[in-house]
Amino acid sequence: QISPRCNSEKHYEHFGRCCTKCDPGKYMSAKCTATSESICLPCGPDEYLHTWNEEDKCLLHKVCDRGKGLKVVHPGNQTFPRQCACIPGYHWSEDFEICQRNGKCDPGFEAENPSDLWLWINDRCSILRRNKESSGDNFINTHMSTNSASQAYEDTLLLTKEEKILSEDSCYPQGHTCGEADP
Amino acid sequence: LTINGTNIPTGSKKVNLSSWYHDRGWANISNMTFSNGKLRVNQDGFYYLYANICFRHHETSGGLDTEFLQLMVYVTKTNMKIQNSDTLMKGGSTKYWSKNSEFHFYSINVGGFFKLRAGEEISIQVSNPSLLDPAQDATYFGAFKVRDID
Amino acid sequence: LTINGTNIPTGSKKVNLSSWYHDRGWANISNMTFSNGKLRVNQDGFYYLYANICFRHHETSGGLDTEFLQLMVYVTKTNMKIQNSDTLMKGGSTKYWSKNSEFHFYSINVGGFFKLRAGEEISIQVSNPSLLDPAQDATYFGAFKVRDID
Amino acid sequence: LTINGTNIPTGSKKVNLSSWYHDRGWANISNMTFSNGKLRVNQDGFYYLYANICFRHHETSGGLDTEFLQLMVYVTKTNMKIQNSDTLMKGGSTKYWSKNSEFHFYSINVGGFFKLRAGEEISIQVSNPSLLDPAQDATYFGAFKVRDID
Repeated sequence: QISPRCNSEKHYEHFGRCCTKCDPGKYMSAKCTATSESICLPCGPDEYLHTWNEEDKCLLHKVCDRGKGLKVVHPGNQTFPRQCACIPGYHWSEDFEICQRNGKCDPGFEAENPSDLWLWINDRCSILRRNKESSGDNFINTHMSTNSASQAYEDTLLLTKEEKILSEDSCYPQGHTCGEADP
Repeated sequence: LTINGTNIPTGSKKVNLSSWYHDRGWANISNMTFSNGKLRVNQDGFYYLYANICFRHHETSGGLDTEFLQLMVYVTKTNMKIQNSDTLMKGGSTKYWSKNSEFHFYSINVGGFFKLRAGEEISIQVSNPSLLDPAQDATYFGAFKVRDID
Repeated sequence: LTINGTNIPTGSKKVNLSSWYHDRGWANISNMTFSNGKLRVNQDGFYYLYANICFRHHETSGGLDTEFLQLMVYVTKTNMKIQNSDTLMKGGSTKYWSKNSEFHFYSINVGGFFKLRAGEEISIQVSNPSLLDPAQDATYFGAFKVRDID
Repeated sequence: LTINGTNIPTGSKKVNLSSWYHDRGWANISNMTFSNGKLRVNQDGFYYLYANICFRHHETSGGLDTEFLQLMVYVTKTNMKIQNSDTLMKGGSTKYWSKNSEFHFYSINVGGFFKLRAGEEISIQVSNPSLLDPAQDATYFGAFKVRDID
């Protein structure tokens, strides 16, 4: 049981002492001793640590592999992991860790309510009732009737299991993609 | 650890395989703990991790959803201290499993040498779990400690 | 142990591969015995077993019996005391090797960590032995002891 | 060692892969030296060598030169004293990657137990380097010493 003063988010107990962890962006090259504090060194190029830690090594930024249809959305830095996204026309498939081509909606879907926004999850085009949960297994959407792509993006929150933002590869009449997938 | 054939998830989505035998047949475990479907490291050290996953489909199991499949395994490490999960190893293949063939089979093997810390957990994810071969000589994974961390 | 390329069975049926070099080229053996085509365990312990098997076909070897193949390896443990043989590991794939292609190649790798007792024997079976790649860097198997049994 | 994704050769010819991380992410090294793209043995001993190589192609990368590919990995040992290089292990497969498919993926795993001498060097060659998956969980190789030479 760590004593109250040695709060576990920024401190750790070592040899009975309450020592300071390394702050985000640094790794612990040496733990504290009876007479010295922890030694923290900055993460190297292409590495990061996003939290206070006792790690002896930083994490490596993932590769936004163009060979899987990915591009860099946020390069990441010593405290924040790199973010990738699929290039337009593709959406991230968590199952196979690749960018899958957005399927085409059948013409019938597009003509029926051209002004509405059809949200299309993975490879199924589905019409969503107003504020109804979508047919996807764990995605929650609200159905907006709107004409402007950017407004739809801001107002619609797409949650996946890992709290990532999933692109709205919507079936606009012009087939324009308004959001970015974040694998 | 060998797959518990009686408790394999269905579907083709990527799933976490959490139902393994750790004490039956070829499965054995020591100095590590198996709980909540994950293999937990008890001692810091350098470990060799490996996994062998077999997928199969017999025509008597009904048609496949698609003939174009991607059969994959991911071996993941979870570090609770920094709330981080990352894939250590992945393997697999895209496959064209023709509907005209009676039987299809494909095995993946991955292995690698990793520094692991006490408290870290190893887990297995696969795509297309319903195609998994449930035999103990087909679908299994494990780890053994090679030496301490200097 | 590496395959003895001069003594590979023919045909496509599953056969026992018993002809291996244990002292030539990359092959080496210690604390285990190779006899009657099987690798015998001399000391109880936890061993890491592995096998790498390569299959190939060149058009100059004449046509294949069929374009639909199942290329497999089985690593088997025989326990003479209880007169029992069981497969420890298996791997492979169904394959469509088109007659129009000049050359086909496919390799399988399996590996796993097993508790073995003195006297038990490890052997290798494959399907389609006539397609085996006889090179020492292609078709080989082995085992090394990781630690004693507690 | 894990592939340095920023420095992968192009083309489809067999090439030597010399750009690896040895200290970042999952990569680690001790008692061996990484220099000139090769892993040098510092201590005589029996080592377990392994390599995992993933190939992938996405339609957005443009068309493949051919739909008929041979995706291979070769693990080679170089003995400077006798100016000799030999393949210890090879693996891979001929593949038909149809132009109609959006995405293709294939992984190879090889592993084996070898006697290595101080000064000898291990290197990796692959075919079709431009198809290599640059992720650290996809393309990596390594070695660990199991025991001394008696």
